[in-house]
Amino acid sequence: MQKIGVFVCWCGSNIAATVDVKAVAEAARKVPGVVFSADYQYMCSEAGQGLIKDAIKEHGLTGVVVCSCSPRMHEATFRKAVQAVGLNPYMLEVANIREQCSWVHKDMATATEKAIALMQAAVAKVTLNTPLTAGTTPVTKRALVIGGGIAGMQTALDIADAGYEVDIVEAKPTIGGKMAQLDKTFPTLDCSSCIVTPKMVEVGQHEKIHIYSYSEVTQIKGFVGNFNVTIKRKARYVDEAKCTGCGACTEKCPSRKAPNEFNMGLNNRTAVYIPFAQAVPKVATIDPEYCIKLTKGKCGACAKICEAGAINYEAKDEYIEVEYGAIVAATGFEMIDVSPYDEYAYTQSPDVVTSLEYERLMNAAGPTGGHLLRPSDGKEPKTIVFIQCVGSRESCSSGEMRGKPYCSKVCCMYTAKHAMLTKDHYPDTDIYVFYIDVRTPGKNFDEFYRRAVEQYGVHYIKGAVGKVTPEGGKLKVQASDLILNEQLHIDADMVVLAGAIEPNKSARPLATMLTASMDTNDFFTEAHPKLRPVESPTAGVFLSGMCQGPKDIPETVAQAGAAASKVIGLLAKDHLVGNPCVAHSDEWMCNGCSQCETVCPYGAITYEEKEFRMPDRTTKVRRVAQVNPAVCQGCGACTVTCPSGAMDLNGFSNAEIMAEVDALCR
Amino acid sequence: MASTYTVTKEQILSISGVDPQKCMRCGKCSATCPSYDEMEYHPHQFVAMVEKGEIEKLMGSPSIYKCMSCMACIQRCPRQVEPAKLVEAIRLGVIRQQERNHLKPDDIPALLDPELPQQAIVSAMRKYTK
Amino acid sequence: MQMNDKEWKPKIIAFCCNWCSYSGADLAGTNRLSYPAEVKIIRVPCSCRVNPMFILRAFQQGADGVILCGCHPGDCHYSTGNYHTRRRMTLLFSMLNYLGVESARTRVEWVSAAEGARFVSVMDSFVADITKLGPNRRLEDLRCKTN
Amino acid sequence: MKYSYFPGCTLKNKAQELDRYGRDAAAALGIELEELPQWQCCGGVYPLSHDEIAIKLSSVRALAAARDDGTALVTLCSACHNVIKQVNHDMQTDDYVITRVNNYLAEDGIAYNGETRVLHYLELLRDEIGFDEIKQKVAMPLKGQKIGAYYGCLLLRPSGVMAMDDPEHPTIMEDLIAALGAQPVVYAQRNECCGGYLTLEDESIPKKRAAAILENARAQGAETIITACPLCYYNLKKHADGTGVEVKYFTELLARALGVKEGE
Repeated sequence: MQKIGVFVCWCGSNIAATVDVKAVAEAARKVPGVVFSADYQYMCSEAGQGLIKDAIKEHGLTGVVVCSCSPRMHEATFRKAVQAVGLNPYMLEVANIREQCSWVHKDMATATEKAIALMQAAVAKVTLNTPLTAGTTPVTKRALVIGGGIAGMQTALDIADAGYEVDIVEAKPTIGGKMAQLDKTFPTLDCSSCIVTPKMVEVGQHEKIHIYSYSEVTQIKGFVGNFNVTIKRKARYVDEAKCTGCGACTEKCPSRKAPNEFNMGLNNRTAVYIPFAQAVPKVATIDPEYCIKLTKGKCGACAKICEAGAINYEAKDEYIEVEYGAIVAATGFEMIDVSPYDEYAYTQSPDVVTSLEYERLMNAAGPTGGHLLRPSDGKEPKTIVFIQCVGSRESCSSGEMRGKPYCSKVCCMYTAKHAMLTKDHYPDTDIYVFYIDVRTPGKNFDEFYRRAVEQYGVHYIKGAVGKVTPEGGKLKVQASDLILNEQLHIDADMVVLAGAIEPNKSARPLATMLTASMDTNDFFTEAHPKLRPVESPTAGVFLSGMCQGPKDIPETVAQAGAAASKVIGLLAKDHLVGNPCVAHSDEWMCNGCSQCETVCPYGAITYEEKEFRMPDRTTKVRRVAQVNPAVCQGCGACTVTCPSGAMDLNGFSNAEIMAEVDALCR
Repeated sequence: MASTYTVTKEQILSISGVDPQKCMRCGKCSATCPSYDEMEYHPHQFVAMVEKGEIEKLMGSPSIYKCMSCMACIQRCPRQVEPAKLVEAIRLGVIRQQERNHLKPDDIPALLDPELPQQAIVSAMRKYTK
Repeated sequence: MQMNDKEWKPKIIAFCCNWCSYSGADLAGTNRLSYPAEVKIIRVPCSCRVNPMFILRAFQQGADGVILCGCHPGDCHYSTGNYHTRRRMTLLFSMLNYLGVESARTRVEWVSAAEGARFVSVMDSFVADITKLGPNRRLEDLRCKTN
Repeated sequence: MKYSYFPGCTLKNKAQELDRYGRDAAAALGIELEELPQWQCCGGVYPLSHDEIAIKLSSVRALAAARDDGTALVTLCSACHNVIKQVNHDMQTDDYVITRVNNYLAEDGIAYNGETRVLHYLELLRDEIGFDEIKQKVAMPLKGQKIGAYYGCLLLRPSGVMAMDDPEHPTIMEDLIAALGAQPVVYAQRNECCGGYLTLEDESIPKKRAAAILENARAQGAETIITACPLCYYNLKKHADGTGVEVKYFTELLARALGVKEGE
């Protein structure tokens, strides 16, 4: 039998002016189980808390109800107080008789009556409460960052600077990501590689950062603080430890027809290659698809020239397992395949290029050495048409959708950049930009776009391009001008497509491994769109950069830092104290249906085959739900979904809530 | 050629099955329309004007007989608005009225080229007459 | 059990999620906005914690109306809890309707932590609806009554 | 392999070549095309309005007849194909149309719910016979010929319903051209409208369209362009003089390559 004490707070006159606190205390004494009640001016004060502590000791109270302000104000205060004298903090309930009673009602009789009802409900609940203990789990003080673009690099640097070990897993042979491919950045027009390559070097040299390049995450087990991750280190056929990055092998390699990914396939590279001069780690990789030795068994030119003896044709994929406390997804983006938009003739003419290809065509380290030459005949283009929103902002109402329903956010700005850079180098070029809306929210962004129009004379046309017809060395562009209400026909030399941004293809399988939720576009979902924008709803998983949604470089860097600070906050703890108000399953009642697993937004529920000793002394193996208390956030979705009533929630159990219902209906 | 009978916006929406509010004003329909220069009102204007309720203006315009029903605007519209269906609905709004056939069987012989396929005549009759 | 119509006051249970609606109710108090005292709030972590059983129990115990408040769709603290709520309650309400419980006796409303005034207007209108309907005897189990 | 065949009005009249070569080629490929015993004009154009029901009845009758025969329905004329395929789609998905059409046809004892498979002759070649198989059967390869496919609008749009090929980057006719031993020429205007039935009232529009299409085909190196549509054929051929581009039905080239074209 519980011995319950009820403490009614006056809150000065805040409660006492409207609620007859003495009557509430009096009424409490009549409630079965209540052995003590008192009222006091300020329960939250030292003296008030002392009153509660003394009563617990004196009367051996097993449960406490405080009738006071909202539990959102002082529940924690009172829990601490009762804990100080040895009572479990979850044996305390607060009846909210201020915000939800005295402050919203005027008539004393009515308010007192309601306060009594709320007190009775709280007593009913606390009678059924059981002591709860929050579990603790140790934290592995090492973070994993998946993706080595600007987002991943910044997150890794910030975590490492705080003194924690960080591993970066990057699928490509080098870190640097898309930013390393860009020519200039908006709105400042500073050189992209001038700012990103020093970052790459910093990451490469940081004593706390380890880079697993040319690697992939293949399995993730565990939970917040205690992840176990399997990393596949793809065979690069070059010993990273021995390779000095001298590049002699790349000069000797006779296989020269592999498309150069770094230049968007606009030129070729050798089968053994270093992606670009500033690659980190600066080691060669052999492309097994194009290597003559690996495909035909003959050659070996690279092994002969390599003084370091780094070439190893026998290399195999390796798998390593590493423990981490936190994981950051920084998987970045790709541009959609624009070939379904063949009304723009991308597959029909080499002079129709994507923005990223155009970026390489303007880059000094690109295939044309920075001279803007059109791919078909190597001539300078005189008229260039830029098409915005290729695949962005498309309706998702039918299954026939070619593109994406969202705005890709960066295209308006980089197109203005392309136009201005082109005009800078080739002032005679005629440039047309077809837009639906020009979207330039951001510091100095609209000014930047206006400069393209007003200073550079770029023709911005509100309208769309309907058809591009390659003919006689020209690209005949048919388009609408909605302001002049005309159909335009422009003979262009090049057409540049601002294709929509989409999450990297590796994000979806990664999300499945992480049990991190994603939206329908395969962007990672935040734990809260406003208040927890860099955390995944899955505890211990954080988001950095484009994998969460389209954003530009400064936003990416800001988010990368924010994600790092969340990781640091987690790794700084030796132990994680859980919320004890988590779900738990009655294994005997669980029928193994998996419905709870499906509704759980955190992946906290897993199923296990367990052996049960049956009443007839036989044993039986059954599949039952297991809740990981370190991952469960206590929402209770599973408790209602469970068809057999096996799932219940600590602190808000079915019995407790029903007791409140009963008390309030009395 | 003012219409003798009012056709409401609601009727046009119901005949066509089009929701002009889906339009984001990108102009792709008018960019892709092969008949653009023949039209007084262009595909994107059909969408905007129907939304605004300017049905009579459209009914009185020869533009409604210039659509080739090539479905380029339907195919390429990024928001699935299907402007050609509005052109068709407006045209039906006109020709479904008495004595308002755009083409009468009697007119046909004068237009006939000996090589003209039946398909052209049938299609035109479908498009232009009740 | 005979009650005078004038004296009769409805019994109303409001389930409020901890993150949005319960805070919204607190805000109503902080702003000293008034709503009928018949509304008694039970705090739950999320609207999706509310088992249809709780609502049936309330009616069985003599409640005249039950309202369930959660975060606005898309704003759920637990991402998707209120979507579950919305679907479950649609089913429950149609079942209650089938059993002859007037559909106005049950409601789901979204109230954010910033919407103290909205909490009040929702409660005002709900209490008015229930008062108009009168006592609910359809599901009340008289065996549950102690007196 | 046996199929029901819907030739359509034009193929019985002005486009007899399209039909005849199609039948001859099919026979050479071992395909039995059985003309529906009774068929009515498809109406020429699919009604874009939601409430037009009567126009769809003739298509449904043909579709129901093919179903009762237990065969897929093959069409050759692009216009007939477009109408019948779209009506079939309505009869599978649109309750408004299904109910009303079946109410009309109940008198004739017809009830139809989209059971028939509709194939264009080109799909028959690609999906039922296979271009590799056709390549084997080519007796007189069209070596050295540069041929552009002209799709027009009706074969491809709306792509969600027609589902024949990618609406912006189709390959079915190019693959056929290659199978016949010729060199396919891709040109952008191949899926732009020829001007269609506007030719009846105002010839200037198709003239402009044909010029753009023919010029583009020629500039990209095509000597011949092929089509499956009698109206495209008419509009293009009428304005092809002096462009250096020949306009032909695809069935004619097929028949010739298979060695079944009369007089060769």
